[in-house]
Amino acid sequence: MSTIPLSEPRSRWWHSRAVRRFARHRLALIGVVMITALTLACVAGPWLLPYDQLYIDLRARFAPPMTGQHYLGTDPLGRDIAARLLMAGRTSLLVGVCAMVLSTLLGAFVGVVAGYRGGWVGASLMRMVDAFLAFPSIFLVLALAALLKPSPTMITIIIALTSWMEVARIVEAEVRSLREREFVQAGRMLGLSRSHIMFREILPNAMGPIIVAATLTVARAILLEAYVSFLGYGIQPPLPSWGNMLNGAQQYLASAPWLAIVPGITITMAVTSFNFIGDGLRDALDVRSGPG
Amino acid sequence: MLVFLLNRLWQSVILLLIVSIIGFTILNLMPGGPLAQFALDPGMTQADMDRLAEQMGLNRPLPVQYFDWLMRMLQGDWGTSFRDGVPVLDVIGRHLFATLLLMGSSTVIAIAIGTWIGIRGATHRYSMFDYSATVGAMVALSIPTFWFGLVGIYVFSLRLGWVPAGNMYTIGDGSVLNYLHHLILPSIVLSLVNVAVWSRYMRSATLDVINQDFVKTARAKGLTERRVLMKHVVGNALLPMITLAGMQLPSILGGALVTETVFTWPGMGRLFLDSLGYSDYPVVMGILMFSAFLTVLGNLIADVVIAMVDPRIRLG
Amino acid sequence: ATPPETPTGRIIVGLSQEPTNFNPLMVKIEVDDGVHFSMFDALFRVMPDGEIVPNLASEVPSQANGGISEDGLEWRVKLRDDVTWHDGAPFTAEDVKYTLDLIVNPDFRSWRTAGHSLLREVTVVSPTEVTWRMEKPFSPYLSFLTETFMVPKHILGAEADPNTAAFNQAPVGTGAFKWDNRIAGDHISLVANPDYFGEGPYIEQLIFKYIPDVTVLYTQFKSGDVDLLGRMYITPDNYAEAQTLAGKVIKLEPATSVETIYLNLERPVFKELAVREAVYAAIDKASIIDALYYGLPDSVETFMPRTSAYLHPDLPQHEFSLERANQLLDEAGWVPGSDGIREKDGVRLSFVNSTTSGNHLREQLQQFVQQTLREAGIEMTIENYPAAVIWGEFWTQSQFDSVVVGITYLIGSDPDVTNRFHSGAIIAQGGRGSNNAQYKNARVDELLDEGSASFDPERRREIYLEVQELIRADLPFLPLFSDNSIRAWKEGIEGVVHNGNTRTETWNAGQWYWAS
Amino acid sequence: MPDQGAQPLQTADPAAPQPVLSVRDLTVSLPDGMERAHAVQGISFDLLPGQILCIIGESGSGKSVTAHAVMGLLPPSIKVTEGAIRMGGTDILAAGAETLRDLRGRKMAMIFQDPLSALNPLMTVGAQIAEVMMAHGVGTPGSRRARALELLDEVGLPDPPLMYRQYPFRLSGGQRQRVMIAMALALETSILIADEPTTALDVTTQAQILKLIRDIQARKGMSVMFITHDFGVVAEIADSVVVMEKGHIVEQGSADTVLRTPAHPYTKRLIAAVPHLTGTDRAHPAAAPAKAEPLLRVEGLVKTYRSGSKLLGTERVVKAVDGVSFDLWPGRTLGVVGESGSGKSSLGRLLVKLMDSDSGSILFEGSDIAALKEDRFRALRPKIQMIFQDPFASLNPRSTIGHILTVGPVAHGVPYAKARASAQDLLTMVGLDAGAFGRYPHEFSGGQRQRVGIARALMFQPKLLVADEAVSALDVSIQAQILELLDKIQRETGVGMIFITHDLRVASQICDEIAVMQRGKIVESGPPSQIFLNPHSAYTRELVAAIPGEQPGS
Ligand SMILES: Nc1ncnc2c1ncn2[C@@H]1O[C@H](COP(=O)(O)OP(=O)(O)OP(=O)(O)O)[C@@H](O)[C@H]1O
Ligand SMILES: Nc1ncnc2c1ncn2[C@@H]1O[C@H](COP(=O)(O)OP(=O)(O)OP(=O)(O)O)[C@@H](O)[C@H]1O
Ligand SMILES: [Mg+2]
Ligand SMILES: [Mg+2]
Repeated sequence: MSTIPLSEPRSRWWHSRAVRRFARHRLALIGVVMITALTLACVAGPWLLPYDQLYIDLRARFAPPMTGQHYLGTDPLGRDIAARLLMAGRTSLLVGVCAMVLSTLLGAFVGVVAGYRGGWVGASLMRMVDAFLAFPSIFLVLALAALLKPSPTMITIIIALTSWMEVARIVEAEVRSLREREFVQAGRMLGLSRSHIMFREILPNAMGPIIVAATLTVARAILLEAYVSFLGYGIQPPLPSWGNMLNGAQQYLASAPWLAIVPGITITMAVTSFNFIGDGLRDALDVRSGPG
Repeated sequence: MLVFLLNRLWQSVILLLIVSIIGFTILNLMPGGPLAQFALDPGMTQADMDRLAEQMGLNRPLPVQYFDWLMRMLQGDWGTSFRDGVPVLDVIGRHLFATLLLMGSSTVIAIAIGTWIGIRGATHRYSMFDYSATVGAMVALSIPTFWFGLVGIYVFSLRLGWVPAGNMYTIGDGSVLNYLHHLILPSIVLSLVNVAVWSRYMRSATLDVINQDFVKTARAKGLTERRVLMKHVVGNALLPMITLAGMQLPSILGGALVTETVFTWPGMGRLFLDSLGYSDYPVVMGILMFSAFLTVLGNLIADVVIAMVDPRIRLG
Repeated sequence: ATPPETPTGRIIVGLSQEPTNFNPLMVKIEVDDGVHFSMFDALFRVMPDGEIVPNLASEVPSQANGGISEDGLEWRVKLRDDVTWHDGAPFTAEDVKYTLDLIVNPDFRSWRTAGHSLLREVTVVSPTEVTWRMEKPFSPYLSFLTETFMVPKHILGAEADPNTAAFNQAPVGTGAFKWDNRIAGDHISLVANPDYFGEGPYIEQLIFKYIPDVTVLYTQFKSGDVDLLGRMYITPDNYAEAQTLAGKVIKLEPATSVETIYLNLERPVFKELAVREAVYAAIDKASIIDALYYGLPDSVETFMPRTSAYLHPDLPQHEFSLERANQLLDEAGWVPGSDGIREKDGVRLSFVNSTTSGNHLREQLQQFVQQTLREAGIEMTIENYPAAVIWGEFWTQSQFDSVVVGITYLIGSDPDVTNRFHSGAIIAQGGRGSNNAQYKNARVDELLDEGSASFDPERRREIYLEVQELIRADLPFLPLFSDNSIRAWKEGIEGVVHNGNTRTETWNAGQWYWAS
Repeated sequence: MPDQGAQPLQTADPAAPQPVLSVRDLTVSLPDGMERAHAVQGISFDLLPGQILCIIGESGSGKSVTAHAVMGLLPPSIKVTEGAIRMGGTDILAAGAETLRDLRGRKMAMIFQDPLSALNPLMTVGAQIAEVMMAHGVGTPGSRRARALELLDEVGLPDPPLMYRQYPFRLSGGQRQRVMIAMALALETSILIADEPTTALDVTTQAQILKLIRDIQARKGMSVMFITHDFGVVAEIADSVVVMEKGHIVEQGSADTVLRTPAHPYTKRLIAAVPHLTGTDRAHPAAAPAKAEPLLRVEGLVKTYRSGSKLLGTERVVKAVDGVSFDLWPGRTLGVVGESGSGKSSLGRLLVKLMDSDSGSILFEGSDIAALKEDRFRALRPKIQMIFQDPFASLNPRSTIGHILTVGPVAHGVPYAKARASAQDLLTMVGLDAGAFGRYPHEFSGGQRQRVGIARALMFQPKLLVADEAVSALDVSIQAQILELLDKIQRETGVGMIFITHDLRVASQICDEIAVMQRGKIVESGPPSQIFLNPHSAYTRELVAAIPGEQPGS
């Protein structure tokens, strides 16, 4: 019989089974490693490369990858793509992650509260969601972008504000079903406060769709940032972002395909890593799915 | 049920009203305006601009313009387009068919394939199939639709010549076959992202259900694995999908924008963006109202269907 | 090749904007012109070399032939008698009067009223003759009339409100093509008018196809879905590839618009001529043209189109020289600050440059200029906006520091630019016009006033040459280059002629035909 | 180590029938971190044709795991590491998915221990029963429906056509359990595995079910593997008995031998712990100070469930609680017994306000809580606790036991360390290992989950405890331990208890007063002596007469 030392105030979260399960999840680890590597490269990389991301050299335009020290080639202005890619990563990753966090938090919050409370609180929250959904997202993006002063923070907020509704609705439906379950009643019997029941008891049971929504949002945010920038409301030239590198490559689809392939692969890598982490989290939290 | 519907009805009316006010305000606050398109015309003087603003009623105070719009709307008059003088309802009607055709077919493809991939991915978790589906979905999500469209056209149309390079039909040929031929590539391209989205949600939802005890019961009954999956697992996993499907309805208005552009498909997405670009207020407002209506309807249907499928959920 | 006996075949013109307005008098944009030129006729026609020839009129009025009085105020126009509307009704002077009156009707949402608003007493003398008086002599009006299409009085005049008339959705003109139908958001179809009074038409059907994206437009041209490329044509980066396409004709045609860095002269930094000159000197035009624009455009020093008879051939030529730029600024007292950006009296030599966002070539240009300016101690930051935003108040009310913009300065072929450079045309200062640079030069004002009142070609030439010199010296905008648009059509289409004096490539579609 | 008694009876007699099911040296290992490495270790037994084999044993001894292993339905985290299971000629452990599928439902059927989570929440119970037949291509939709209705009737559910259309969550615990039974009996398989099939059933219904199983067995020669802890049932139906403890078979043999002359000390202990009907009233040593005011006074409580739609003709109106009134004094226990579906759980839920009553008042310590708003009532919640009838459904599947136990007190201001200490104490008191603290609900056996539920309710020191079938899933020795615990706590803290049970022997032991419910009404109430020896109402008499294995007053 194992006894747990009573002196320990609260079992540390990193000792929890979920963390251990996560740490054993091969894909999740790959994801974490890839994202960490990417982040590190974006933070430190630009200093290590021989070229400045802004330095224009028209004689060197459209150099294919592995030309001299242009490992990933150059863009139409002869700038080093590797340097730009890493600089761009700072913005894109930040925007992607922050937008994901914001929209997921907001969506999950509204969804849980609306689903659990029901009644007029739920109805008003859900009609608010409807109101946001009622506007086609381009309209929301354009409107918000036009009315706010553009900056990376604003883009993040704009993207978050236009993508939280999906989470909210899915979570709301899920919670409406969960709130009738007996373990929730047990929570009420214990006299847990409403917010405790909503966020500590019910929310973990609705994590599946939330995690999916979060990983989808990362990808959308990275691309949406490019779209907003393309419209002139986002990151202005000469600063790069992954999305606008990809956008700018449109014209050169046939003549300089690496312009698209390089950022395309990078975005896919980042998004896939987040997804792997998401899968890992999902599995770690889904205590029934496999070995403890 | 009746009480629920009545409640929803008045909530929706208020919602539509709010949406219209917000939409109208934002629209008018956005820089530009209907006359901006003439700004680079060397022959247009400020006098011309002022005259046009006056004629189009744009120089009245916003609340006045809004109430004018609202009153007409309540009488069923959606106004006429600034751009081509056609009644807004006609404008929407003319583009609706194209969009319904495209969105309809691609949504069907996306739901069918996405759901299938999701279920299979969950039941064969961490198999080769699951890995490929995951990475495939991520690629679909990471690469803008525009790219898929262009590459698709490049490969399947310019190189292989299998499908047309765009357009809804060949001018002068209105046969169903012609439409279908033109529909193949755009609907596939458009469905890519949705397949990815659906497959991810479905996979997760299936995993949430697959270890529950009642699935064990179903197996204990000796049901075929197929029926266990389809009836017991998927039946329960589909609940969040219904919500997702309900949200697809309003997306017919803006969801296909990029695909419509790449494939020159004369649908609602283009119309909306063009109208927005030209600040064609009556049309934009019309589309907004239509979109709000579809949102309300889509979500209402989803809620009712969920309540029908899941007896634990009470409408209200 | 010779044109066929009877109209045969179909030509699909691909456009990157959608024509939506079919009443040629109502407020419209360039792309609408394509349809109007094909369906309607004006009194006169302007030819590619700038010559104005009769169209519905039987001769071009001038002081020489007595069509215009000596003081330039009385005009008399004689009309053809063999013209019918598409519905068979004859075209008469009544239609001309109706048209000219309608344009200035305060309830009608008409397009440009400049020039038309000077008309007094439009009188129908006979079915083939119409006269009017002008409030003041205004020589550019003849050129304006080449884009003023006549509308049928018997149809439009019968409608209660011409703004919402059914005519606007199914127009009736006198032109080479008749209205067929329109699929909104997709295409407009016109069919041959067999009773056309002029040359042509030789094709059965003319289709304007809306393809919103230039890349897609080009793709559909490659795939053969589009026979002839309309506006936006082929982008410079596709030129090399386009030339290798089989079965396509690719041709460079001089565009009338001039690509400039347009300055706001009321901004403190730009008030000083030395700064403007220094910035201009620090722009590596040659590299921009050769590298970024693939050597396609021509370097220019003036706003006047290269094809115009009024072009000043001997303006000082721009020379890229950072030394000169630095020297100019040093002399003017701008000294580099700690970050390398020059300063004077606490003002940083820094400005914002804007353009339509998403225009990738212009964005490349901006970034390139940004880098070279930096070497002269000038800071340029980029803030781009969507078209609707930048060309709204931001532009008209002169709220910008500087913009990259391509402007066509002339209306038709007339060299008058009062609207652009007269000090009375600054909207931000209560004027009426589009002098958004807020440029003021008394001598230029004087010359412009004289030029628009004069009907003497020789005198006018002198005037506009001097205007060009003054403006080149003052640099209210930095002229970069004038583009050569890459026109393209399928081999076999004959009769396509470029006319820089119109805004459309289909100005003479009636004379196009398929070589058989 | 398994001792002698654990070996299966080696029948030398060649004429002895071949077992339909034989389990040999079965070892099932558990994931790391559980209280022991193996759920079962080296167990062997045979199930002979037409025989009823009862498996009894300690809660958590591996009975359900064995049953699942036989069905080939072990959860993914648990693996059979050794041994063989043969059914007729088939090796279950080696069989392919299709073979197994064909056997399940047709050759062998199972009644799961936890009826609520074992039923698909989105399907009507009728459809779920009919589905078994459909799976094996039996009958037409019409005939399947008819058979399902018949089954519903046979398991004693009222108004089968209406029941057919109900969803599981609308049924009482016992009703769900009977639906499970109906499902398992649908095809009258040759092997029936019943995992505590009657824990939620009152004695009359239980008798009816046992008779039904007997009938089918007699008719079809069905072999039954019956897991139970109810010695009354064992005595009544078992042909042979297997006794399990901590994953081992400690004794097996014919029912008579094991029950009358138990060899293994554990078996002896078990039999000694079997509760008996006492018929004497509970003694309170220090005659409790006769407080003027009852802890709880319930008057005219009514709850009616309405579901379905009148329009579609699917309306169902159940008067679950119909004018119930009673008083409960501190330190006293009121037993609520009665028919399955009579409204006992509903009454319990009303008392702890998990559900609003339609009318009537609940005076708790003198103030009416029936009309109190949730926000105001929350502060009172620690004083009123409930042990849920369905232990698994009432535990949050994503929380560890530690969290489940401590969350309540912590939310009410108890420091975590203190809550944790008392949680661990309680876990030990209810007979769970302290390692349970970090485990999740699905990793426990049915009885263990139930004990977690008990521990949770005791984490506060409640004034009123509603225990809904709190000990029904426990083997008799642990049951006795728990009852003792409750008794001790009651004496120490003076908690008033409402003890809902169908086990009249248990009720007779610990209740001061017993209320008998039928169709929402209390038909009779009084002290045990009255209820068991001198019942007034016909229903009570019937109930007492049906207690298996033993007669009152004996
Ligand atoms: N999924 C699981 N993961 C880990 N341990 C488990 C799991 N299922 C059961 N166990 C453990 O296996 C042992 C046997 O469990 P089993 O369910 O067979 O008990 P049981 O004899 O049926 O008890 P009860 O009478 O309480 O139902 C128990 O100690 C239990 O904790
Ligand atoms: N949510 C519900 N909706 C509709 N009817 C219900 C619901 N819950 C219970 N019932 C019905 O109410 C009656 C009383 O149910 P309750 O659960 O109180 O019975 P019980 O006495 O606890 O029975 P058991 O001993 O079987 O647990 C039953 O007939 C049941 O079918
Ligand atoms: Mg068990
Ligand atoms: Mg009950």
